[in-house]
Amino acid sequence: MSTVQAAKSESRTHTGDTAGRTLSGRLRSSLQQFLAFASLIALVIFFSIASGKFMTLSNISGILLATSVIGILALGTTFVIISGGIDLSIGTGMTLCSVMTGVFLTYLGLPLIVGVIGGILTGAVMGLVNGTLIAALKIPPFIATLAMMMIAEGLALVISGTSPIYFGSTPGFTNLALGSVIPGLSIPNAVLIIFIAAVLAGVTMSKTIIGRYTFSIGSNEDATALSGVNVKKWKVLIYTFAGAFTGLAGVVMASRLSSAQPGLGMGYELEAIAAVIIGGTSLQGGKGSIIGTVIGALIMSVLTNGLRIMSIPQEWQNVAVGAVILLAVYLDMLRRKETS
Amino acid sequence: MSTVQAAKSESRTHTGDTAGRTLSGRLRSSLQQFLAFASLIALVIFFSIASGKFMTLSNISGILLATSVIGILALGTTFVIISGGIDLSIGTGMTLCSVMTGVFLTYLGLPLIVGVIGGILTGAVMGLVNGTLIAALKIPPFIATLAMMMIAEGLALVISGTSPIYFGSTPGFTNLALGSVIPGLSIPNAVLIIFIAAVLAGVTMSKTIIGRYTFSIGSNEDATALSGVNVKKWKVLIYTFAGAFTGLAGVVMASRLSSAQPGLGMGYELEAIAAVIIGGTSLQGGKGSIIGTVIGALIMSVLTNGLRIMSIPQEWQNVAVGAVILLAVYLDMLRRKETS
Amino acid sequence: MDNLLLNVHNVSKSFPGVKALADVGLDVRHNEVLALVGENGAGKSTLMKLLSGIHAPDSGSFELDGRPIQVQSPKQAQELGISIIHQEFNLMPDLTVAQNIYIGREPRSGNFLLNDRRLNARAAELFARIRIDLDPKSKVGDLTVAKQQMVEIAKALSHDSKVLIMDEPTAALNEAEVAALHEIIRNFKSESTGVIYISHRMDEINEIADRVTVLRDGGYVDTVDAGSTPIRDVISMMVGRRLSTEQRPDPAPAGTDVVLAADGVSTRDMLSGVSFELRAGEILGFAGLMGAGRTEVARAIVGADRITAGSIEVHGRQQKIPNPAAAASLGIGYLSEDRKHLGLLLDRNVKENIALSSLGRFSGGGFMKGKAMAAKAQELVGTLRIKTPSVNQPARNLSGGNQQKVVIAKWLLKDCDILIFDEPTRGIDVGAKEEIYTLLNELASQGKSIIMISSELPEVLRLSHRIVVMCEGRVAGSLSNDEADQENIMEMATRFGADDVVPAGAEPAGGTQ
Amino acid sequence: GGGSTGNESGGGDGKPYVAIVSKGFQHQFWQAVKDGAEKAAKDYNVRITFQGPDTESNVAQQIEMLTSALNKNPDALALAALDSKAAAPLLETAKSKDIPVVAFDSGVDSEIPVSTVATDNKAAAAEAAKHMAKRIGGEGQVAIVAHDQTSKSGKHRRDGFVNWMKKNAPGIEIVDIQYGGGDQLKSTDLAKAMIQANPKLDGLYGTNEGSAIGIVNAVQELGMKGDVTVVGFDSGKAQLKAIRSGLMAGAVTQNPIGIGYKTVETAVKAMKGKDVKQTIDTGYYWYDKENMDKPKIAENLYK
Ligand SMILES: Nc1ncnc2c1ncn2[C@@H]1O[C@H](COP(=O)(O)OP(=O)(O)OP(=O)(O)O)[C@@H](O)[C@H]1O
Ligand SMILES: Nc1ncnc2c1ncn2[C@@H]1O[C@H](COP(=O)(O)OP(=O)(O)OP(=O)(O)O)[C@@H](O)[C@H]1O
Ligand SMILES: [Mg+2]
Ligand SMILES: [Mg+2]
Repeated sequence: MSTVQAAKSESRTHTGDTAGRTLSGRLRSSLQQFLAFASLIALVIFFSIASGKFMTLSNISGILLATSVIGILALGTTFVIISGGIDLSIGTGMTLCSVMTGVFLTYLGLPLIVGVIGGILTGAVMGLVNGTLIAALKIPPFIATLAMMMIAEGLALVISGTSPIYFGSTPGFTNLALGSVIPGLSIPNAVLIIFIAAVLAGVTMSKTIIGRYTFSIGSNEDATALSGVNVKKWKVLIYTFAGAFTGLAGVVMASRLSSAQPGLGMGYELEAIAAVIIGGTSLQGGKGSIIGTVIGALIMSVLTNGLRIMSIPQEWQNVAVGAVILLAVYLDMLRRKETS
Repeated sequence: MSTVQAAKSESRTHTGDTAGRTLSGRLRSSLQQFLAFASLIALVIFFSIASGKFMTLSNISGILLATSVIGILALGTTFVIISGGIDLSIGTGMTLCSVMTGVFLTYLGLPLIVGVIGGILTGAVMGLVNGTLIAALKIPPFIATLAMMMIAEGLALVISGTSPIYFGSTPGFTNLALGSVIPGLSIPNAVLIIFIAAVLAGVTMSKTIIGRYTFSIGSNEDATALSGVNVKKWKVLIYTFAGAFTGLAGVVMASRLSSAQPGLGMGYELEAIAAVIIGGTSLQGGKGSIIGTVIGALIMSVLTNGLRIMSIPQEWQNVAVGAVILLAVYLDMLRRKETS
Repeated sequence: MDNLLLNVHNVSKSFPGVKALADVGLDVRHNEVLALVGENGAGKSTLMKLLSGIHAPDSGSFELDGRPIQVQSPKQAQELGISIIHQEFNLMPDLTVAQNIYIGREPRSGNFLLNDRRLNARAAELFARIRIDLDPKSKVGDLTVAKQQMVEIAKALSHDSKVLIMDEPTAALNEAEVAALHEIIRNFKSESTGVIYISHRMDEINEIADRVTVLRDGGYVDTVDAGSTPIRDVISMMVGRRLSTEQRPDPAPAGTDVVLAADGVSTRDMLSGVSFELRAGEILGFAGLMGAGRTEVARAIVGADRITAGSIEVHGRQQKIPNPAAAASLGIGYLSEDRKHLGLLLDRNVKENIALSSLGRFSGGGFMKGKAMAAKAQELVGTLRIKTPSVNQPARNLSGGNQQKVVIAKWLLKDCDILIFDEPTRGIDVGAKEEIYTLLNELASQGKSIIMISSELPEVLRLSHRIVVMCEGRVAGSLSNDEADQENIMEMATRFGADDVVPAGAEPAGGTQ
Repeated sequence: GGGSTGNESGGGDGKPYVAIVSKGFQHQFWQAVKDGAEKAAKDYNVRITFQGPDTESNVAQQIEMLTSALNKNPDALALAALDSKAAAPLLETAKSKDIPVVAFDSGVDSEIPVSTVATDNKAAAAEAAKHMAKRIGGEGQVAIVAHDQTSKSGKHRRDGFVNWMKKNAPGIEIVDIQYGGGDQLKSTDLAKAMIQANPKLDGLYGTNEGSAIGIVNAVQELGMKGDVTVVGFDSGKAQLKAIRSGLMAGAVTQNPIGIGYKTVETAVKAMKGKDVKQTIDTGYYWYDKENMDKPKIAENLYK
């Protein structure tokens, strides 16, 4: 098949927003979700067969827990990417948010809730800055957020004095991620949190005005502006909204490690972005879905966990992950050509 | 000035390729080069005043040496980015090329020149694979090269058995980067190599058919294809060509460290891409220049070196680098609005 | 005059290297359609961009209902009651039709929640009111150029505005759709509203316009009464000379040997069993309603779309054509109907756009022969009279029609034996059209074969030796030039009772006389 | 705190200047080394800068740091080489500039350094192995969460442990070795997966603070306190707490503060031309609930 057509069909298909679509469109896209989900299932089945240790309740909840941080980051970034942007600052930014949470709770001894909200707001503020740099000062998203990545990394070290901040003074904090509000069922709260976050993100994406403009700006920024939409304002909003997720990820991370670790974060952004793209969101903007991102994140963590359970040597794990990602995305492509 | 116009003018300006331009255009763009160059000069002047140790011959040649690896990587990536793609595999890919050079020279004891060419070809082959995944299998560049990044990282570890490979058996190899063919002047060869590489890249970009197609494809792939251009073929060529630079970078790196270090490379891709974008190349594709990339790479390494020479505490260095990048790019933006 | 709706006083605007408008003025009365005509690059779109707040004028002033206004932004233009259909689409391909039309004005429940049911209902009402056949829920990116144009029109009409500006709304439409659009406009204009209507299709002028304002080279020429002024006078005002527009030329007789033969060609989306033959030195016209599948036929032949059944013979030999590159190497070139997305490199300069298909010819040992390339481009800019400060001007900065000429130049340079032109004269002024017609005839007489897809029946009738009429992705029939006329073509084009045909009562418009 | 050593004036003030290029920066271990160095700097009234690459495998970054350090013409240079062969050309430069070089943390196989202030990672890891073997009674399954696959200290802390077991505890099987980059979160998920994969696991060994804490988190999250013996490396608040609470059996600590202090001390001596000991072993100590409060031990532990 020809370059053009492929390029077209690729660029045409897979609008993840569940808002009004043609019947065929709706069928197609739900089919895609289903099939993307299928390749996740395939992985799960494979690992279950490969190792009896994989399909245990505690390992599954382990996988979900491992998905939480990257997953929450990916949720926010989905908005940024669909709007045609990118955010490289989420990795170290998340760390800065953990550190600030530590500052609020341990240094300033503020109440738990304040610390949590403070951490989330820190993320939102970073998003606000990113958005302003990009929308108002017209700095390309890649470079603006790359700079923010470095700044956040530095600030996290400076503020924490390059040593971890512990939450001894707020014992409740650790339960935030690791406790379990549902009695009986041993699902850690972090899993609940990402689930709620995903629902929130999904609804925002498909049912609210901010989601609509996310798609519109990503699809054709100039045309959106010509239609009288205040693109500048909405872009800033989108980055701020996404930033709040970075903040949440930072809080969950800190709670899980019951400490803010200033040294972490670098590299998490690529994992999160990978999850988003494996989930079928296009870096060209205008196309994507939250459910896709969730599936993408799960594929990533199932893969890592499974390979570890099989105790594949580390160096081969990278090779395997790379290969599987290629395969998954390639099948996805084939499928879209079919369904388109 | 309305959003639209702003958006437009941003997306319009700064066609860096030196091929034919209107007089005003030529003036403008050379002005841009000049001014981008100016902000580099500004940095140099600042650091010279800030620290007497900066403007010494040995430090300058140190800076140029430090630019060599990232710079060579950035040169290749410029082609990929102008063609509308991206290559995240250059960092670990470079490492894989160092390791292969080690295999050729140390394990197989082949002659120097063979090892060098072997290393470069390794890069070209990786590029060929990337190009095929992207052009033929239609896998998005970001995800294809992300996967290759992991695969290359793994393979480098596997092939080297996770330990460095030394070049004891080929003593000449180290001189490749650190020796100095120009007697008297103590400029290390690595600097000569990147200079030659830059000229080669610049000529290819502006004077050859591959450069022409690089811009066309990046500017509008569908239209290029419908014009009867075999886009698939040319994309593969572009990635392969770029891959050769990754190979060269790997060889220089190995020679510089007189060893192939399987553990490094991750993160270099971001630095290289940053250099490219600071140099005024747009991630949207279709716009950019080699000279810009060279300047971008120099800005990066002058910055890092200068801050170290000034003994700025390490945690503050990141903050400073980020801030300066923002400033530089912002001024660049302003200027383009002026000149456009 | 007291009953002026919109008044423009000596407006000037220049761009780097170009004076687009110099002291231009015009006025629109209530309840009138003012046609704005002029050659490609005369300054029409620029003037409209000033009115809609995209560019700011260097000098001059506007009055709306006698009150002086300043238009800083598109949003403000809307608020003032000025809505515009731009010459180039401004749509979000990934959004649905309804989402596109009401972007920025979405019906909400509460502050943030969207109410897409109301949105689609509102769109449906709109379509019913203005009698446009569109599905509010279909994704704009999947629509044909023609349907996308309809979306733009619906969008402009959805703001109930005072002044409605239409910059070549019919360029992508065929006769029936044009008639429908005129109906819409007549319903729109009222005691409180007026329309500025830009078109290169002269037949429309006396169809729809009350008065005509003529621009030439960024300057104001005159405003005349549409009814009482013969078209040819308007034209000569536009081009500054008289044009002899003969009704039907007698093109050199086509050869007999078949150079291209399609046999039962089908595609998954659209075509079923399309067969036809193209002879050496022949101009084969393709007529049909929007969405009939003419573009698809072209795309299928050059390998841009996959063929699911049937075969293609080139010069008597069966060929597999996987992609346009292969087609090009067989000497088949395709000029797309969608110049912005599938024709031009907007950010690259005129020279590179013209040379794009022929780069091989301008390179030796991989190196470009820049001078030769520039020279050839310069030559074609001359022949086609492309209005541009230089061959180094980015294509984006050219006027719509001149952009179209650049795409044509690209294929003239490539020098194919078989040329498929999809809407080649879209957006091109009358004078230039005549030149392109002559050009096509020359090519044919040189023995080249041309497939000419056009939504302008008069054009098809004028140029084609034979005419293939398509309907619903099938060939409804083919007519020789002398047996063909608008009526029997329209009859064939609707043969299979196409459901997306625009309401009857829209009688096809007359040809150029 | 952070930037205290950064001397913004970038030279000039009369104090002699010692440039320290370490193997790392962000890890607590290296921060402790830095603290020791700063203390010595105060005591001997010299100015120091302390820099280290982001990861212990980023040899190239360390070479850049070394290069710019040399270009500052320090009165002495202290280097914890990630790869001494890679650093060799620069050591030559130092020699030609008569800048005395002190090697620290791990040796530099080269004639140039006037002295080496180091501890033997392999032996320290063996010590950890010894105690692990004792705790699990000489037989069973053990797994390792290591912090780095390519760096020398990463390898030595792994191999020292493995080799001791091979030699002295045939009953103990090392079932899995994986690498978490010292990233606590990654190490946690890593350790959990290992425990899932090897339910009969008796012991887990972490090769640095991050790895050890990762294991501790894993054990906690899986509610397996007491089911597995956890042995760690280095110290740090969290690790000390885990040992007190019995989550960890104990850990091996080197003497980072001592390393930092002795390094600067030796450098000062060297720059003043006094003769210095060829090698200064700063040693390592096993510590656990019982002995961790003894001053001899406590002084080696950082928080
Ligand atoms: N953004 C721009 N930059 C530079 N020149 C421009 C720009 N926009 C328009 N021009 C120039 O201004 C002149 C008028 O352009 P305009 O689009 O108004 O012509 P037009 O009357 O609409 O022609 P057409 O009938 O082909 O659409 C042309 O010469 C064009 O090249
Ligand atoms: N560029 C394109 N790529 C893919 N499919 C297309 C394209 N253009 C049109 N189509 C599809 O082909 C069908 C027929 O549209 P097409 O444009 O071929 O009809 P047409 O006869 O050329 O009418 P017109 O060109 O006047 O719109 C449409 O339903 C549309 O979905
Ligand atoms: Mg126009
Ligand atoms: Mg068509």
